[in-house]
Amino acid sequence: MVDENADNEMVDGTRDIIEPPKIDRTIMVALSETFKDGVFDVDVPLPNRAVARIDPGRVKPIMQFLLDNGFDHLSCISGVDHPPDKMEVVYHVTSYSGPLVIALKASIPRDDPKIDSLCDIYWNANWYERETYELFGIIFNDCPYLKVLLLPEDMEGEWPLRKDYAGYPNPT
Amino acid sequence: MTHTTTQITSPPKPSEILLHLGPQHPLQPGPFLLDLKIEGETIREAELKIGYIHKGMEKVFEDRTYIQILPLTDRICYLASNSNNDVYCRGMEELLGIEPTDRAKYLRVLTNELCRIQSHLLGIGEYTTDVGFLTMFIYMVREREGIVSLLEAITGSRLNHNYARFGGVAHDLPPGYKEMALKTLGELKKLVKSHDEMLSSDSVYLKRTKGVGVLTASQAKELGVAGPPLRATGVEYDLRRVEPYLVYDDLDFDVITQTDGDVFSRVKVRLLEILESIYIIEQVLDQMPTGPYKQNVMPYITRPAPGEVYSRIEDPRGEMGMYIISDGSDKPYRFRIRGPAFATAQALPPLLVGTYVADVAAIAASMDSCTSEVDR
Amino acid sequence: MGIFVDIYDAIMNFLIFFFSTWELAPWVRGIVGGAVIGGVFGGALVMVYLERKFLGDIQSRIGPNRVGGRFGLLQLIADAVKLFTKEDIIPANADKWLFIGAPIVALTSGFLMVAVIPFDLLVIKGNEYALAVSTMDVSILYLEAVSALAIFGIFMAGWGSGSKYSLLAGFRNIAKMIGYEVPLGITIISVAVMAHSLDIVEIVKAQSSIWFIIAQPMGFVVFGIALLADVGRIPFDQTEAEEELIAGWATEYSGMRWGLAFFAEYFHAVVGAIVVSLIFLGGWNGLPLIGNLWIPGIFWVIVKAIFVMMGMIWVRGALPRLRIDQVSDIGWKVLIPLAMLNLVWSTIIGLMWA
Amino acid sequence: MEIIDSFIPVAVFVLFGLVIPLAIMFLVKQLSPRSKSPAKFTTYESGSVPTGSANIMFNVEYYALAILFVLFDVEVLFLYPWVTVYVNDTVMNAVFGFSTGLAVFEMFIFLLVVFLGYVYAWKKGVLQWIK
Repeated sequence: MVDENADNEMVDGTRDIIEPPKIDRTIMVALSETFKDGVFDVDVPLPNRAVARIDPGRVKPIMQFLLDNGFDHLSCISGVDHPPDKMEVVYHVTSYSGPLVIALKASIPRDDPKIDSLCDIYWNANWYERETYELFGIIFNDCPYLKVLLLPEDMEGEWPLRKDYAGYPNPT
Repeated sequence: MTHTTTQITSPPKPSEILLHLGPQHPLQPGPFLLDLKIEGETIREAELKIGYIHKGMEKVFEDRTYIQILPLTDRICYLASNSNNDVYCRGMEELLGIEPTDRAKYLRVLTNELCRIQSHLLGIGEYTTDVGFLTMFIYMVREREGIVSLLEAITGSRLNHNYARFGGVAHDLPPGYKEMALKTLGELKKLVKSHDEMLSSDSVYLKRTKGVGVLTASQAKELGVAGPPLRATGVEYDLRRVEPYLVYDDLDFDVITQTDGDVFSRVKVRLLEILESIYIIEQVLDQMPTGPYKQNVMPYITRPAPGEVYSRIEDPRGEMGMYIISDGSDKPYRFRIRGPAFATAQALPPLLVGTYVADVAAIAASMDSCTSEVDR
Repeated sequence: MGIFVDIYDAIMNFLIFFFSTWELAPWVRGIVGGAVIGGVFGGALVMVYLERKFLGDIQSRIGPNRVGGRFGLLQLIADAVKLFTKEDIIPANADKWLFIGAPIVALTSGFLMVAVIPFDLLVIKGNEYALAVSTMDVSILYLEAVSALAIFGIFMAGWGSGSKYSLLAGFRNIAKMIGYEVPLGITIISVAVMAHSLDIVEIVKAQSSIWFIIAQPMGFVVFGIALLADVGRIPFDQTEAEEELIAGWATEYSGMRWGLAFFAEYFHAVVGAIVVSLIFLGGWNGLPLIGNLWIPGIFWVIVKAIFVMMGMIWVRGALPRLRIDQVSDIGWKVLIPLAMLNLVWSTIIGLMWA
Repeated sequence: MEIIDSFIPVAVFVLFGLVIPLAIMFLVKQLSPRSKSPAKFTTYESGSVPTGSANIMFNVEYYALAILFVLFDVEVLFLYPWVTVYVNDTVMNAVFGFSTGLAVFEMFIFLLVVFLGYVYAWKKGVLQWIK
């Protein structure tokens, strides 16, 4: 580990020489301590995987905390539909220096699915959020270009990956 | 990096033109639309529009049984079909609580690495033809034939291999495979070395590739790319090393990195990774244990317990992840595919801003994005 | 071998006698000289075939092998039939006359170049007759002038097509050529300096003892690179870079109209190869030290031109394409100083010879 | 032979250049099929519908290069007549009273001046492709 980082610093001279944070499961303890009522149901099913539920209103500070603690790679954002009353946004956050993948789940109401955008924190959240938006209708506040990405433009408003989607054309 | 670099924000000035590259353009591996606002030969703004071959795989998978999904994972990206099989099967094995046999693990490593070699060969070939070097493309495709034949000998098919199974693999090795593979790979090693030499000494090629489309390590991390484009910046991030799956723990290999992060380095990483994969395969063929190649019990109607799994693999293009949620039925409740090409495609427009029109082909091809997988 | 030379000379004697006594000789010479156009056209066909086969060998593939037997000899005929029977489309927002005129200009430029190319020098009763459609004192200057017409052809196509790719290609062409016409001109002067004449016949005659490639190798390199740029072949085919601009200036051309433009390109390449063989490789002078070996001079010219063509194809197989700013850089920052240096060098050598 | 004699074949070749392509195109018109559809007559832009006109005000980013090109070409034009006479003492002496060495020397001076201008242009960054 140490050697690898030394190499990296030689490569990119502009980076500050800071010992990168240790990527292990203690982050989950730190996370639940820092955000007392924001993170709950912490579970570590496998050595490399950790799962937790988070308060959808506090997703941005939680992600900022993770980024500051070395989890610099947002792997994926997925939407999950749980009819009749809620939806989940699942964030898979990991790091470029360790194997731990943290899955954070934010439950939001199904009739008003809104959550803050992560584009300011993780640059690559943009497309994942757009994809989740067009497939589930989850609105990401402040996402810079929240419009359809994969679907044809006239399919906006269809939300095809919702469980009650009956097929195109299905005006909702 | 700001998000404005991914969009065309204003209409073109009188001296600028809005040029559409796509959905049918010779540089593209598959259909996508790259809108460029150019002034003279310089790109001012770029925007990537995808979705021309959106197949709705995530929705389709929710309506298929677990076994039926398996062949469809091939079709996510035909150049990485073994990796996709493997990542899906490992996810399912986790959900089902079974473990592949030892021999199956080695066989999967073998096919994964062969798959990586043929994908890299085609990636480099496509890349070289995009800088106008048709000769190298044809050489690369010629070399790829041998590898595809090796894969065919194991899996029975040349493109969509569909080899991994829950708890094992589909077939055992054919007799005499080791000698055949070592012969082909030995020749390939020599050829790749000579191609590497050719590319590293061709002055016109160097002019076209050195210092073009440069990503620094911190930029690459910010853009969220993985795989060869990231390793070309010097970051030693390879899931085979970071999160050793199958038997990569027992194998000796180096994570290939380059330092410049430019187009040349990305291609160089792929070339050297081919050699490294050959080295891995030689070890695999040596160490392969005897024994069954699959579990005896093969559940045709698979009903995993409710739960969820996120399994990932080092694809030829980077980090391939599958997020499977099971509700206890024979079909997945939610199936999410996190493709590496999706991440690299997203990182393409910021790289293009400020470069020349002629470099679009070089940069886009050096990211080795697979449109089929981007659109899924 | 001697008998062939005799027959050849007899035919040529007859022709020269025939022309020199006819009152309308220049006109008739022009019309009969159309055969030379046909000959160079055949050369272009040979080059296309050679390119497919030889490039195929370089790239370890076979090339055409179905139409016309094992060697695909009739592939070109099949292509021509295809081109003749394809629909001709002029885009709606193209500038129609520019669009139609462009291939004509490019092709005419090639034809005009052929007019002054001497293929052999016949000595009959002490008089020297150059085997050329037209002889003039300033043929090399004329050659350079009419070859530059093709640039207009390409720009007309680029601008007139009304397509953005074509437009970019047209501008690239201009940017490229203003960088390469100058070294081309200067190297031609350095050749003329050694021959003390602007007549190609004189230039070839001056090489009877030593080829100019040996006397000024740097000039040959500069001329070769500039010629590659002039005929727009890899690594200088930015104007029709497939992966960037689809087909560049030819994007909107279809069917035989594209075929004409395509042949104009190969026509230029063939004429370029002949010019190289004339002004650097000794033309009809055979090999140095060995001499003509009783082979008529015209065959030497053709053989040398074929070697130059193979060189062009080889370069195409071995190199990627340069970027347009690098092309401009090479032209202005490398070739022009080298060409000027070569001019000084050849002037000094020329003085020493004189 | 008069000069005009040299150019009569050239004029014939110009006629060839006009007639052959037109004749070929006429032949093609007889042979080729025709089917009109509006989409066929759009310009090709990789399968997208073109936006905006292609005939734009192009930034002439190599304007200075073009001027420099004209200068160099004029220089080359000066050299053309010079190559035929620089060794021929009689002509040079009769017209200018120069000997060979002097003509060469003068042309070198001329080349040097041009070269200095070229170096100046290079240093000023004119030869740089504008990004």
